Amino acid sequence: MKIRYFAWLRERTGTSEETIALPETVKTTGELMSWLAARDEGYAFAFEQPDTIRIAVDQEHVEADYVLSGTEEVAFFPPMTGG
Amino acid sequence: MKIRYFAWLRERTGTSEETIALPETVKTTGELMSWLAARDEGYAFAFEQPDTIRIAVDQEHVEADYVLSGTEEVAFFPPMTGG
Amino acid sequence: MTTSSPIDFKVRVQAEDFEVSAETDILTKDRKDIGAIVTFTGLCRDEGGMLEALELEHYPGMAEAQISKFAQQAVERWPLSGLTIIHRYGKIPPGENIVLVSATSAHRRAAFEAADFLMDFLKTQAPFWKKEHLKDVSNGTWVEAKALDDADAARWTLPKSK
Amino acid sequence: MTTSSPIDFKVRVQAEDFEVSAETDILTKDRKDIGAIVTFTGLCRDEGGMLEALELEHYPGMAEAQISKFAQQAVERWPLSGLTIIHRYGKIPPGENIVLVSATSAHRRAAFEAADFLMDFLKTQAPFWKKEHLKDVSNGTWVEAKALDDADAARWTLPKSK
Repeated sequence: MKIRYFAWLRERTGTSEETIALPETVKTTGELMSWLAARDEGYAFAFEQPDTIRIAVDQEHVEADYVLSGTEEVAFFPPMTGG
Repeated sequence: MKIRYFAWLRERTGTSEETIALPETVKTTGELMSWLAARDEGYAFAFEQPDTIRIAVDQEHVEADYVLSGTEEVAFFPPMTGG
Repeated sequence: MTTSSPIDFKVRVQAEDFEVSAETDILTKDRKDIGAIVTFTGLCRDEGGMLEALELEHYPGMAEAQISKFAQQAVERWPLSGLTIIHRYGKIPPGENIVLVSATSAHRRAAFEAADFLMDFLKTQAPFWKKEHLKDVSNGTWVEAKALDDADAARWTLPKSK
Repeated sequence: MTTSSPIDFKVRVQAEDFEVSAETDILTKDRKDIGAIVTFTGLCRDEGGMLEALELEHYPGMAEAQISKFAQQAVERWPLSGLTIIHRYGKIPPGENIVLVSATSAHRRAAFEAADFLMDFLKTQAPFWKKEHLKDVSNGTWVEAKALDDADAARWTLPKSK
């Protein structure tokens, strides 16, 4: 599964994208955030306030209770500031 | 006092502007409309529905109860359709 | 709720056509504090191919004065950086410009609301009258005022939360 | 409440600048049924001379998809004749264009509301992130999302009388 990070999530994790093998224990996007946060200090900093993080699964906005199934790409990013 | 007519008021009266001597009996813009309507068929047609007619005194919108005093110019016209 | 004094605006009532980009270029020239430009352009529609031309009659002097009055209200009500209003009169064929309102501001909501407000008031309070000349009819017909336009204008007299 | 099927729209996400008048010319070319053009242009402000440039990061693919989703909602909700949305990414210096929404319609209210709606959703729902690079600071700062922008977007989910 491809994971993408944007804006300060990209900067804090030091990663713009990576491919991971999803552990069996991780069912939802919220659980994925907790699992990623446990990796190292940078990831912990990136996900320190999971409530503020926006999530997209296969380029559609989803919530933290979204169940990952057949997902190709998950993206994490701050609230958007376009326009 | 100068009187101006616009749009179909101009067409019905056959006049775009004229100068009148205001009779002493005419105090308000509403009374002026009645007095003008009594002139001839064209004026009667122009003022047949005085409630729909908009009035400007010295280029400011006023109502039919406006008291004419020191007025230089009165204009009568239909509801505006600019923009 | 801006503390700076309202800006100058430009009002023109003219027979000639105008160039929208030239007008917005003037508003933005040498400025880097503008975050939003909202431009409204009103055009003459051909009414399904029936219309030969629209004839716009106006009350010279009062037209400029009324538009300026609403422009003044707009610059007092919203924190605008610039405002240009142009209204044409005379015979206008389908596809040509009739009216322009261009508002600039640091913020988008001010620019949107000011342009929207001004168009509502130009429609209902500025002394212009449209006559439709149809292709197959010898006499023109005066366009009737719409109750919907009055309702649009009335929106702006409601108390605002902002 | 239009019975005609919604029109096509144009969405572009690009690094290059755009020309507003060229885009509106495309929307009006060879048409005489357009009564209103509302154009919103969002520009990079210099923040009182402090800003060196704004850096816009975006999510390629999702940015186009999200903008197209809102464009589709707009053409279904309002009777538009044409709609063009352009959003830039990359480093943008003060005074340059960031975003364009241009909506045409037979009637002014549809064009105003569609452009206003789209800007509110571009601000809050399209995957773009702004980083401010100030002149006297080595590191840029991410612009924080504003609650006011969310409130603006929420206006469009209220039941509408029209």
